[in-house]
Amino acid sequence: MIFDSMNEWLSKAGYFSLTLLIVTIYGLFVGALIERIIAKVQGRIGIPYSQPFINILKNFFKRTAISHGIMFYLGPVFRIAGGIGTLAFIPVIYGNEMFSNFSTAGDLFLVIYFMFFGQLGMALGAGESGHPYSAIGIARGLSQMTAYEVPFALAVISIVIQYDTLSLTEIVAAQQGGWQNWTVITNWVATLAAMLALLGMTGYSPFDIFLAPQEIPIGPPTEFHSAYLSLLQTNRALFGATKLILFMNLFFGGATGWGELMIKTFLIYMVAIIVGVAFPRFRVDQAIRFFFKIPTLIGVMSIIYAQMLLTA
Amino acid sequence: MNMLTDIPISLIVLCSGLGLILIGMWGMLTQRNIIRMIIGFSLMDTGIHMVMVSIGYVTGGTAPIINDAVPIADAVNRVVDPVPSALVLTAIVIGLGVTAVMLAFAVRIFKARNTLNIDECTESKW
Amino acid sequence: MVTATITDLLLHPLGIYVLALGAGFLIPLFDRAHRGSAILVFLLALACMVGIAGFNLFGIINGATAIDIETAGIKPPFSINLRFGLLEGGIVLAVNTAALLGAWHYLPRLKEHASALLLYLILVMGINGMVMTRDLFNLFIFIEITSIATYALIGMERSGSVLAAGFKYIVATSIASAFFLLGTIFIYYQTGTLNIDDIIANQELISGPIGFIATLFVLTGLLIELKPYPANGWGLDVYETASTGIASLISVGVSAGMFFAVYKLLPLAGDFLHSIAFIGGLTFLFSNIIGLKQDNTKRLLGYSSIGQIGLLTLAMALLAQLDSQVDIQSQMYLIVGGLFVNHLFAKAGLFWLAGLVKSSSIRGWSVISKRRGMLLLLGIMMTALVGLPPFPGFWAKWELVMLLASNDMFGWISLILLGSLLEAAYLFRWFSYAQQSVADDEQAEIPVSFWQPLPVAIAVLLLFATSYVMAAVMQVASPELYLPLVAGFALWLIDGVHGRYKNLPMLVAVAIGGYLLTKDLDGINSLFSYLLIGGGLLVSIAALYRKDDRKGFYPLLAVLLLSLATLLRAQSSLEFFFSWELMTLSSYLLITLGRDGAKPALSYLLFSLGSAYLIFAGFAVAYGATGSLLLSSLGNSGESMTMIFSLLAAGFIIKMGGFGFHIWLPDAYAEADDDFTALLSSVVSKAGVFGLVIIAAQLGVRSDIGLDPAYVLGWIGILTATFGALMAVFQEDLKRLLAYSSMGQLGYIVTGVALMSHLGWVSAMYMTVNHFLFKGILLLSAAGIILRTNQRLMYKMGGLIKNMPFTFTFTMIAIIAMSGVPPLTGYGGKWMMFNALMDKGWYWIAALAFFSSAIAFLYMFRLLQTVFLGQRKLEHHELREAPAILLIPQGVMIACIMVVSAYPKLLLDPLSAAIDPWIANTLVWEGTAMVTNFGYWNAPMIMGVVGGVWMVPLILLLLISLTLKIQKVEQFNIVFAAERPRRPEETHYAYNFFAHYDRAIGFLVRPRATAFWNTIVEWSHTTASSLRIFYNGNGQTYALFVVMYFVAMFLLNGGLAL
Amino acid sequence: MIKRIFIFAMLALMAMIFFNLVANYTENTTLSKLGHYYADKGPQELGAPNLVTAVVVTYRGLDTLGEVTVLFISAAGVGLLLRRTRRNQDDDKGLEQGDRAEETAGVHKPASEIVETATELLLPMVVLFGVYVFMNGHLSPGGGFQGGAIIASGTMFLLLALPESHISRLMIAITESMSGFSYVVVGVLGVFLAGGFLDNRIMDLGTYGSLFSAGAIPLIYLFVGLKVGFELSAVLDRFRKEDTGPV
Amino acid sequence: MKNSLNTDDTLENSGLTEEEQLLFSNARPRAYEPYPIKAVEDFANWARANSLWILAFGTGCGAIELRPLMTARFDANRFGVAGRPTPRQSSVFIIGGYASVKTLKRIIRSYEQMQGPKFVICLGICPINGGMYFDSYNTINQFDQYIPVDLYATGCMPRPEALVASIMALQKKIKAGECDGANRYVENFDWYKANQKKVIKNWDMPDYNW
Repeated sequence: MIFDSMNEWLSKAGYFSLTLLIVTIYGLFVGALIERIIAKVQGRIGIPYSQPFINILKNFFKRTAISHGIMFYLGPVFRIAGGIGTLAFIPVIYGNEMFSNFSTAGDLFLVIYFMFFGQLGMALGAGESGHPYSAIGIARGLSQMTAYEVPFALAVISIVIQYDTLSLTEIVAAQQGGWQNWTVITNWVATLAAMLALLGMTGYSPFDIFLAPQEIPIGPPTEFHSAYLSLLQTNRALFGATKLILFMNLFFGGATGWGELMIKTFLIYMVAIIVGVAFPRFRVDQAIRFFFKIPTLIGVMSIIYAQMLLTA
Repeated sequence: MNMLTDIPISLIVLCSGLGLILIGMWGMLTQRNIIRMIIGFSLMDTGIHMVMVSIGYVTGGTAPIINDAVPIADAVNRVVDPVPSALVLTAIVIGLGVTAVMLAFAVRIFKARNTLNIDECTESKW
Repeated sequence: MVTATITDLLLHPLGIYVLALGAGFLIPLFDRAHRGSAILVFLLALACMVGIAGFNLFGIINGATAIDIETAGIKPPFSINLRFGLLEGGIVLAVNTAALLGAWHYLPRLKEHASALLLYLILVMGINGMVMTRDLFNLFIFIEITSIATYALIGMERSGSVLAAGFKYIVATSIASAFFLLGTIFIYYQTGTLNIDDIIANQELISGPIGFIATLFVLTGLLIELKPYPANGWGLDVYETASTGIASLISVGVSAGMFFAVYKLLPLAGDFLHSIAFIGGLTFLFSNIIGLKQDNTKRLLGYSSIGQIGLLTLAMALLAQLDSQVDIQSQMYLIVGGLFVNHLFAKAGLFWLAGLVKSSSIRGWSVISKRRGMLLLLGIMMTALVGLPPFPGFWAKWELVMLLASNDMFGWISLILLGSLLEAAYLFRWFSYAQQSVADDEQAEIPVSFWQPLPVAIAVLLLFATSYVMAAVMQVASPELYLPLVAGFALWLIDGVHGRYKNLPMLVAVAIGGYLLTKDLDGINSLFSYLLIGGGLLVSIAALYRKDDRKGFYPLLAVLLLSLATLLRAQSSLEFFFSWELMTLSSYLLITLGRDGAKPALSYLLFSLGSAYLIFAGFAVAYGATGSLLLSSLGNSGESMTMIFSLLAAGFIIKMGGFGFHIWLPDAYAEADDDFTALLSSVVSKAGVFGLVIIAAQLGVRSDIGLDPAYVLGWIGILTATFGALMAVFQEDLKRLLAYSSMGQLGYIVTGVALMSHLGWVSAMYMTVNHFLFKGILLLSAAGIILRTNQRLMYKMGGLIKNMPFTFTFTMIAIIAMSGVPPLTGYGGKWMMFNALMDKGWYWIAALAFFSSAIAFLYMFRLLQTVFLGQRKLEHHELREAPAILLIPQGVMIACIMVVSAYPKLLLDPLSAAIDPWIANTLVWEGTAMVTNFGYWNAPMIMGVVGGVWMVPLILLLLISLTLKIQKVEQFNIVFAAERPRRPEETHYAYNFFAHYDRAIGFLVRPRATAFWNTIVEWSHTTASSLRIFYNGNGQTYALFVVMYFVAMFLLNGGLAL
Repeated sequence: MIKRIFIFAMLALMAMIFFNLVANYTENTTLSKLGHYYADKGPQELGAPNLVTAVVVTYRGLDTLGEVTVLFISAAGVGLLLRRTRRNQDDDKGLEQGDRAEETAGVHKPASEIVETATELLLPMVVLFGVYVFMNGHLSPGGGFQGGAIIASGTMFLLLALPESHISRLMIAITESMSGFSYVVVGVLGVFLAGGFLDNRIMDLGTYGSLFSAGAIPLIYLFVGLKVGFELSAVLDRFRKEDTGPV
Repeated sequence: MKNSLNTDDTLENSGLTEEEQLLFSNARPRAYEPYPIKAVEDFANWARANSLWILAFGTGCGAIELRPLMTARFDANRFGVAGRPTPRQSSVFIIGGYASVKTLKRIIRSYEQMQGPKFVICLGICPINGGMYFDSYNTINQFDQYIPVDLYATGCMPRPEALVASIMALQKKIKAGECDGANRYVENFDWYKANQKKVIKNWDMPDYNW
């Protein structure tokens, strides 16, 4: 589909900016909320809700910065562009033209591949910082990514078989009409595989080795600070939320309104959090092997399951 | 007595010739001494010549030379086949030539290695 | 005859004998008078023998009838007669020419003794006699003349080993001639005649046990002289020890005479033909296997000789078996003659070279690495011997295999191909030793004057000439087909010029030649012509960055690129195969020019030849099924389609480095010259894709039975992609990493082709173009990096972004494109392929494709990180950017990537149009978006959105930067746990980058394929050892084998039933 | 031992094959096609009463030429193999000056007087007989080879009786070469003057049964006889010389 | 991209070998100015005060007191305090008690690598006068001779409560715009360096660790 007038482009861009704003704020807010919940579990009060916002502002207000080179400078830009772009290709609210963003540019496949964009850019930026820990962190992160990508890909193939489409809008549409139509019910095997992959994607324990503050000070962003860091932090919230929205669309029937979206994504997030607070950290090779075992097996079964659904 | 005369003369030569070939081969294959091998070869060669001669024999024939005993007109019925005789002549000379060269080799081998044992001439192999 | 004049006599074939004998008898006298005059007489006589043979053969070719020479003024069969026909003339001319050239080589030794001169002369005459005589007993005499002369010449050397070998030779051959004589006399006993024609005419008289045994005696006697396995140890010993002058004559001349003697008697062979074929095949295969384990130069040549004669015997016997079915006389001439001439000149030339080099082991041949001319001769003769184009052996093997195929003799075909492959293995192993240059002081120059290798050079020229004649006879000698060679030759003439600008004439030649060759093409071929020729030229421009002379590089490059062009325009499988082999050969030689190129090039060549032979077999099956050589008739092959498809596809897959057959690829890519690696990966590998597409179009699409192989192909492709990527992850060497990456990317393409759907093919072709673009960029960047750093190990680099910003940028864009991240081109290919896979229901392959593209991120990032990012080494601080001439082609390709990324329709429309004739178009466009059954892809829009979302944070950051004091810092200004880095080497995390990945799933990529192929090598060596236990060096054992050979023939042919 | 058993088995099998030949052999009762032709036409065509000679010299003249060649090259070969080169002398240390005196004095005991005398008496007769045999080859049993061999036996006599006797190499070489060459020339003349190569009818067939008849056969036999005789002598001579090396 | 040789802007880095000079920046640190608009500066200070990221670098025995800060009992998270493993992202450096010469070197490095504005809190007596180790050859007696200090929390050791109190005091100070230690360090850079180099003998690092 082509936009024949500048106007339409601009209005699209405007609506998307709104989506972006909401999702970013929501992402930051959920981050704080989760922190507070964890604090409650630990018997603490925890950070104020405003803390993530203050942190970002503080970093913007830093008065000095250094640069290791052009890629170091552009790394955070790539990173957040990846986040924004991913969101741009996902229809956020079902049935709402306003919030369907630029999803006409590409399908689910585009979203999945575009997720790499930011990671690659960030990796380049971190790489130029010349810090060995950054490189180690990236090496670990990328390795882990290849591992969780397997069950996720299998789950995606499974639901593509199931719904016979790659279009996110159509996948959500197929899940409308009550919770019993959600993928999590109709194709629970695929959902299970994908949720296990989500654990790896969110980077919480037990799959947080690539950040590992205790051994390789927070990994890739070790050298990033000031304004760079605030971009990264913004992206972390935004991108996290975007992934949740993607999962919601794929497996949990999407959302017809912002409220539904927030509740659903929060609950999906909670899965990762609960697992995260309950389990210790895997070594990276253990993590990789883990993903290649049970989640992959479940993913394989999900494809068989989808084929059975199709023939049934 | 009867049996013996029934056996054609050429068959006896043929058998002897073939036997000689076998003996010659035996010599070539088992005797370690190069000179003895050459003797084996000569025996084999001679055996072949005997076989050739025997093949040319025609029952009751005589030497293929036309003289008083063998008139031209009757030559066809009286003489043995001249062809094997001619061939054997050639074969003998060739055998001689080969034997000469073999002996020359034997001389040289003895000079070069001070032995005539074929088992010690195995340096080129595989 | 009564009115004959002296001139007539001298030009008559009889003159050969008169001259040889007359001169032979008189040489001792001349020698007494003056040694020089004896030599002169000797050479004159030989030259006249060549002249007479040539003159008469010329006459026969121009329509004169075969010349029958009668003696004694009596008609045969009552007198001996000789015949000089087409075949006899050819062989005599060839043998005499070889003998003359050999005399040149051998003269320094020959002229020491007048006897040697006359022996040589009479030896040659004896061979002529063996060829021409039509009398069985006379044949025996000529055999003996030849043999005795040979014995004496062998004995001329005085060392103990030569004498021992000579004696073994005498013993064995004398037993063989005893057999022959016995057989002759019994045949005479039964037929009453000695004239061969008469015997054949009265064949029915040879009957009963005596007839059987007599025939067997005669045939075995001759066959043993051809040194069949295992009764050939005596021959090998002589080859090994005798001087090369006589060894070459035994190998080519004496064997030729014996061979032709067998040929003459073939009509008598009847039921024995099977055994003869079997013996020939066995000898060919086994001696080539044993050759693998041989290091002694001359003995190696001996094995090769015996193998070649075995092949000739096999071909002759098989053709004779077919003789009753069809009239194949002309093919017989072509095949046997071609193989014969090929063997004759190539083997003789190799022996002569061996005589000049005087290195007993092939490992010592590096002494000629500096003598480019001799190396060239060596290479050419090996090429000819293996049967690669454009030499006679190639045409002959082609004809032979096609003929066998049309008679369903596939077992023999595989034997011939296997044997040829083995032969190539040991010959080119030798060549690779010869190429290894040694330090100047290590080995002295070999004292060879300009004139000494001249006979070898003439032999080579004769090979070329024969080849052209054969091609003309086969009606394939179009100038187009030979254009690559001609261009290569022309460029070779100016190769002596110093400097890099030799590249320019090469580019011009390829551009013009390529245009002429490909201008008429359409469809897929046309598309590939843009890619292969245009792309090839683009990448070749970069070759200008090398300032050294690069002897041989540009001519070979021209041959390679133009042979790609001829490949594209090939109409028949013969043309295709010709070009294919030419391409293989030229690329092999180009790889050998690389730093440590010899060894990897050898494995490249062997795998390529293996693949070529599979393709050959495939074409053969197709010819057997359709009776046509046209590529377009492949589709009519009916039931054999699956077979043909599998064979051809396997061939192309090997050439592309498919899973399991990939072990040649990294080494070859890594060790080739850097700019040539770019060409190999980005352009030459596409030849395999082209082949695959062609056969898929001809076979895969048309048939339903083609589906199963296609599915297998799809799996092979995706496994290649996955394992290629996995192995790339663990590489430390920049070029090896890119090599494995190349392998992986080609795997996707294979899968795309295997899909046999429109979308699948479009995706495959689209990826092909893309792969050209980004692999070209990456490898040219690598060339620049290696040029500057003088280093291939990535962990020894780092931080080069500061020195080489352009190279970095190009590499980065190429990597983003390759990784499939939107918005650049890679995404489109992956998207289309994924859709096509889902469409086809190949879900598992789709999943693996996902996985492998994820793995690809690992090595791609690693490449950027360890080379360009991280810590810069101290010694790299002063490096400059890569030369502009390297960057320009990259820039062009970057521009292409950008355009295609934004408007893929520009590329997809022609691709789709080219595929339309084969598969109905299923592409649906909605505006700029492509729509499939599953999803949609709007490339311009993606480009716009990504550009937009990228600009927003950038502007934001720039604004903030205005208020900040950003300090540019140096590489050690990093947080280092409150310490300071000491050395860049310690601080650059680069070595064993994915150690953890290795711990996790590294077990998948343990070099099993390498181990497998090593086992194969080991196994063949073990086989070779056990096959050669018969050659224990004992003369009596050899003699025993000769006897056993006869007995075995007797038993095998049912002798017990008599 | 295994090898010996193997050899025995092989020879046994060979014997079995030979037995097959013998068992199926029947003696000829008539001449073969060729034999018949030669016996029938030979005397008229060639004028040689000795059919074997006719076959040897003319019908299968090429064989004979080859045969002569074989002998020639084996003599040359033996000469080549047993030659004394400077290199060879270096090998044979202790024989610094390879002079004839030592060679001939060598290890041979001089022959007894009886033998010497007998040789002196018989030698001319032996040679004469040899000449007779080859000159009458076309009439009676015998021929060039036989005659040549007889002449060579004379040489053998000489060498046994007078080991020191010196045979002129030059003479041998000239005779050898010239007789061989002449044979070829005679053969070639056949092309011009008669039916073909080696045709004996270049000269008048003469009176049937007389000495100078049967065309060129006596001439050819002359050359062959000389050549064979001298070649065999040369071979003997060469072996003798070589045999005097150090032991 | 070499730094210019202007002596005003560059440092000598005489502690480094010639080779190493290539690898470290020799730029002289520069002071930063507050935002020209007062309200913006105040807002920025508020944000800075409420997001105090402490460098997780325990320099002395007092570091043990930092740990309880994050526990349920004290929960410094409430005040926007968080630990940061890298100086680049930290804004507060808590000197945990006595500093030996060896540690001082690391403290200087880490401090210089933090981005301004940055704050230093000293724990205990030792940074003030050496405390019970005052006569050791190896103890820094007067810490603010080497690094500008914003706040002292005295005692031996001060309890976590005291630490919380000092953080709150620091927040107040920041909000008031009184914490300009980073700028002071830049302005008196040569003095600080001279002091540092006086005690640190093996000065194998650049003069300013960017």
